[in-house]
Amino acid sequence: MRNSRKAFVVVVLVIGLLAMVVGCAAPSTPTPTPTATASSPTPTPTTPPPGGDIIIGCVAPLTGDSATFGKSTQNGVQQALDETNAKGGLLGGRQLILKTADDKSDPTEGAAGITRLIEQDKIVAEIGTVQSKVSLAIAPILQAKKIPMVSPTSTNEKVTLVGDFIFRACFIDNFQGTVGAAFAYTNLKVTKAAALFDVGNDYTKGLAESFRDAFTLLGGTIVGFEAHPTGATDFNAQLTKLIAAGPELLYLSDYYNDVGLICKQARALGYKGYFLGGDGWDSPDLVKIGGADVEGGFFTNHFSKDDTRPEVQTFVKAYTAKYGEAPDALAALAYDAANLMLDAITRAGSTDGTAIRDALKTSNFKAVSGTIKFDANRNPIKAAVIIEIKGGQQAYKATVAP
Amino acid sequence: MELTTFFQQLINGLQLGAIYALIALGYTMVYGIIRLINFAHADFLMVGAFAVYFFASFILTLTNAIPPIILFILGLIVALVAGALIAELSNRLAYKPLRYKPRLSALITAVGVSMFLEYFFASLPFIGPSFRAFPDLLKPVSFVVGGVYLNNIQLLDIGLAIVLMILLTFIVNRTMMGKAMRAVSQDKDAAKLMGINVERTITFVFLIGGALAGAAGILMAMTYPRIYPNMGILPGLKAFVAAVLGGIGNIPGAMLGGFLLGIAEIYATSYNSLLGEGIAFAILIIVLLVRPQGLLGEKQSEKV
Amino acid sequence: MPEEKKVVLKIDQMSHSFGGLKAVSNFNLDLPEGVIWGIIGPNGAGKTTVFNLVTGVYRPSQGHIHLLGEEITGKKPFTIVAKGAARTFQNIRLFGNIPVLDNVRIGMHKNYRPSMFDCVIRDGKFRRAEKKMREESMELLARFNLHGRADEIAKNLPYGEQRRLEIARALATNPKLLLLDEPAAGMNPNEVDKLMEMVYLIRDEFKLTILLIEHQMRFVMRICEWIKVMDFGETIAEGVASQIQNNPRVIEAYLGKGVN
Amino acid sequence: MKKVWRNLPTLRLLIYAVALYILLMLLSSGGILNDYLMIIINICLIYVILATSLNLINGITGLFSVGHMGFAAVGAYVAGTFTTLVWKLPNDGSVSTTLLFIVALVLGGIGAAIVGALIGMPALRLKGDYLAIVTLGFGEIIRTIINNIDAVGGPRGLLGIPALSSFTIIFVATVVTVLILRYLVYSSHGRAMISVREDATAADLVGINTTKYKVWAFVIGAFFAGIGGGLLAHLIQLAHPTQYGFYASFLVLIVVYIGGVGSMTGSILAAFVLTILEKYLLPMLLQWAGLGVEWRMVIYSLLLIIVMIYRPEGLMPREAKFMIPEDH
Repeated sequence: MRNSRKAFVVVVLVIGLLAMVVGCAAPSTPTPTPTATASSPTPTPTTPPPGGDIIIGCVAPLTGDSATFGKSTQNGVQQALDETNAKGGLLGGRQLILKTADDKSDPTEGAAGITRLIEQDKIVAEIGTVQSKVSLAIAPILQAKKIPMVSPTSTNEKVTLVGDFIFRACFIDNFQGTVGAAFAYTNLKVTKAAALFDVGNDYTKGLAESFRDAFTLLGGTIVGFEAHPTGATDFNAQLTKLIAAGPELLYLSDYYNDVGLICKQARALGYKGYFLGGDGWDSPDLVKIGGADVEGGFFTNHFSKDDTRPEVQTFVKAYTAKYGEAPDALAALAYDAANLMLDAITRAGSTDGTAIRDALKTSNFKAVSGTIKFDANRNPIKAAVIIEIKGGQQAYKATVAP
Repeated sequence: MELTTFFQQLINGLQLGAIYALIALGYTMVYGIIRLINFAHADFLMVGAFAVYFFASFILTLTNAIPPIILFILGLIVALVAGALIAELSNRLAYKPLRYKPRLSALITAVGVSMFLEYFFASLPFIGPSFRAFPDLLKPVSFVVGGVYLNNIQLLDIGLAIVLMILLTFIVNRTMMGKAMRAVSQDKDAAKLMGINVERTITFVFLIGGALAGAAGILMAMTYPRIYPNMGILPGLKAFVAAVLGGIGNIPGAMLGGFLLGIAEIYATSYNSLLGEGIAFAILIIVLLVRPQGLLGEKQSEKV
Repeated sequence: MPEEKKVVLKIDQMSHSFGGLKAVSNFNLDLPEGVIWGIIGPNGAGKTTVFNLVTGVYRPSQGHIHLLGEEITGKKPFTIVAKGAARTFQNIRLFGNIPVLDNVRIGMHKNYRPSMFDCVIRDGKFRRAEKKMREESMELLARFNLHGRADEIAKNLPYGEQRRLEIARALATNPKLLLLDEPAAGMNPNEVDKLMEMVYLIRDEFKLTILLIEHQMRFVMRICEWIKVMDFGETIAEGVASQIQNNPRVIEAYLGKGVN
Repeated sequence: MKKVWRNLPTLRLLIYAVALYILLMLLSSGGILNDYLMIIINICLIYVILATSLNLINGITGLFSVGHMGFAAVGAYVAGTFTTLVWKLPNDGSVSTTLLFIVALVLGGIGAAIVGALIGMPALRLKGDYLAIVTLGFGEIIRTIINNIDAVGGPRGLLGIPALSSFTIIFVATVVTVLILRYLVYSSHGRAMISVREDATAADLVGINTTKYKVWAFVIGAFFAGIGGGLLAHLIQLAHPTQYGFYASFLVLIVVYIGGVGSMTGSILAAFVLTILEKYLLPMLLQWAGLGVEWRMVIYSLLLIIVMIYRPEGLMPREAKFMIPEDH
């Protein structure tokens, strides 16, 4: 009897506690009813923050398998905010504050995290998140609340189709594969290629598929198309099979950490041909893990660190100084996504979501990854570059316009 | 499948199997004695790998003049010690208080220890979640035999797995400590009455199990030179499956299960890489349905 | 001429071996209704194996078993229970962590079976079944002087009460044949006497036929109307108590061969 | 009056539930419980469904399943596919969306139950750790299969699921699940399942068809896990294979064992405590302490170990009175 009471009392107490804490934390902000239908004319929020700090949200996978990508993303956003703050902030000196939430690469966590940022921290804009599956879970929430979001790296086409408040800073799935295929066929004069990708990761799968399709369309032959499970370390089975089919080029759409191992194992199995991949390669750790075996590999990217444009040089220098390592593609894209958002806030002249959205739509921003404009589906229109690994460094090879 | 490809895949399978077998040995060892599925075992492996990483990086910043073989042996010692220490620490702090409690609470604690180690390492500023390149302790040397590519690290993996299994079998079957271990595994209380120091025996088991994890850690890091806090999860899971496949608690069984799973996975993957993992699990299920006690496990006939 | 009694359990030429070891060979039995018979023999003679074969725990490698005229050889244990054979165990096997009442009610489950759906919607069928089950269980517990213990956790009962509860649970299945595996194990002479009374009582009250295995000679010799003696899986003798007591093979089996 | 109160636990349970519902609704519409807290409460409730249904398999029947999220995945995908397909049809408003959603959930549950029956089969031959590994393997196989079906999105996940999981529906589903499981456990069928846990051989020998009950435990447990999965998918509007891996299954297992294995009250309590701790209290605490969010799971796992050491039987090893029906 006593036990039963206790149980119930505990549950009620916990909930009561929650209510109290929230009551204190958010005293007098009238919350708009969450079930506001889209058809009713939505009044512009009546409470534009009376000056003070501007809160920017960032949901990212900070723990779990993709934590390192989340970390880079967070660093990139922080870098952008710090630079702007150092220049005196936005909208007449208001400072930018970054609030992060960990999504653990789990859509459910992402949904909880973004609502926390919206409700508790009152973010005016969201930069994130890394993976499309999580972005797809948080995008509807932001759309309903009319808070703009720029995802740095979610490549799935569906993400920005959720609504007109959702933007992205990266290419969509098929662009890089197409560029890679064209480069392989016309520049490297390769006719037989094979691909290896992560079956559990939609980004790498999408890239590999678009490479396959584009390469075949150009007249090349795909002699092998193999998958590996997420988190695998041993790729010998797939590589042995692929190499036996005699490809002149291996398309590796994975992230740098897998690519390093794959290249090593492929060379150990006697493979002599080219390696080609996507922006997942862009990390100083690629060469550390893959060593001499990634030498001569090519990948498509958003920008080259050799690029003399001031945006690139300042960013690379400042980031390296701050975090002790050169930025990878995720950091660069997060930096761009944040700067796109800050630029839009400046142009909108307010922190009102709808105004920021409208400003974002007309972006024409000189970002690290090129000058970014958005198309009708809020995808960036920008060029890709081809990078070669030469002497353990990234070397600019070519630019491919969309 | 061509013959060279077939043999190449066999070598690939043996290499992967050796890694699984090494991890499975530690799983089975601890399970055999205290019936605990020590989920944290895979993380002891990670701790061992990181210990060697920091050790080797430190040595290599001092001097490049150390012969690789010496560096490897020193690294192996560091791995063994680090693995043993973290295993015993977990035993002391987390498992010992639950020794005579329901078996499954110890299991959940093991899951907790596993999560803790992973997240803790990923949160530590000087480790973090990122992937690190593991330095080459031994220079990789490849050679070709009849069209099949081999390398020294593969041979080291396979050789060390077999040596450690033999050593372990010897310890368990031929030494006083082994006798004590077998007694404890049969009946803790009876063993105590026979004058066996049960806690000391269990400590010994954890030290050995942890050292094995450390050994697996350094070998895995050398074979797949990329380390990160979650590196143990997937191979750990597979190794656990291998241990069960061989008959959990049975040392040669762990070895056999490891190699079989490795080979099965490689051939399944080369047959269809999309389903490779699923096929490996399906094989496991079928084997267990035919032999519920695992391949080398003893049939537990129930006394009525 | 005595009245021809119905045979409850009929075993013909039953054999079973574990690996190469013959645990039971050529076992025969015609158990008439209403009797109390016993099987004795030294440790490892195969007595419990006979029980396990009859109740379907093992499948005999040879021979046939009929329960109330129906073949049950190789049937699953729960079907054999449904056909009217119940048993207890040498080392008491209660459902230790649940109340005494539930132990008995589980035994009764096979007699009253409202569907899962009935249970979930708590309809009349369910309520009637539960009511009857509870009443009958309490009655049964009262029979064994355990009604005061109905809500206690089974494993907390003292040894003697656990033994009684096990018998009660077996009786809950409403059997015709009761197999008792060493019911007097661990009891003092006083308790054994009480047990004996109880065995007679339940035999008459529940119209049972009883087959028991026992180590305690005193108990067996006094209670069993007919005794079979087993050694190394073979039946080496059978008869009434006095015949058994003087049978040289039996003495040999228990005491070993003399020096001479 | 007091006597009636004590003797009618079901009424009590329902009153508690209704009171909780009204309280939460009031707090929510009053703006005190914002969307963030509501989503956490929704997740808590879904965890209650997942944990109590796993408890039927592991706690009541004494089997050892560690692939529970595999069932949830089937439920999520079946229900999600159904609603996404139906939502593409023209709807003149004549069919209630709630009704359609219930149909979808039940279909998802049935799909999961069928898979549960398949997985229950090996349970007949395997015990303990061996059974665990097989359920784990099955869970991974389910995930691999989903990953390879492009019709449901493969690794991209099943997208565009309508947002149908309102707080009310989740709450009602949770209460119904708990009521059904509770009525089942406290019936002769439930006792039969418990006898399998206590001593399967002895159960067999008092006339319990242990085979049947092992499979039923999996079927029923899987059914409700499927419902939980369906609710989750319609809450976050997508279903993704990575949500249903072995790691996710472990999290449900943790809820069951922290709560107290075999105790439905424990599962309910732990589902709330752990979810609120992980998703609300810890992030807040860390923010207050100025630590990075990555430390959340470090503290969480540490607490897990500490709770297990000091309460190895779980927080609520015994069933609360209001969880035991009056007619038991």
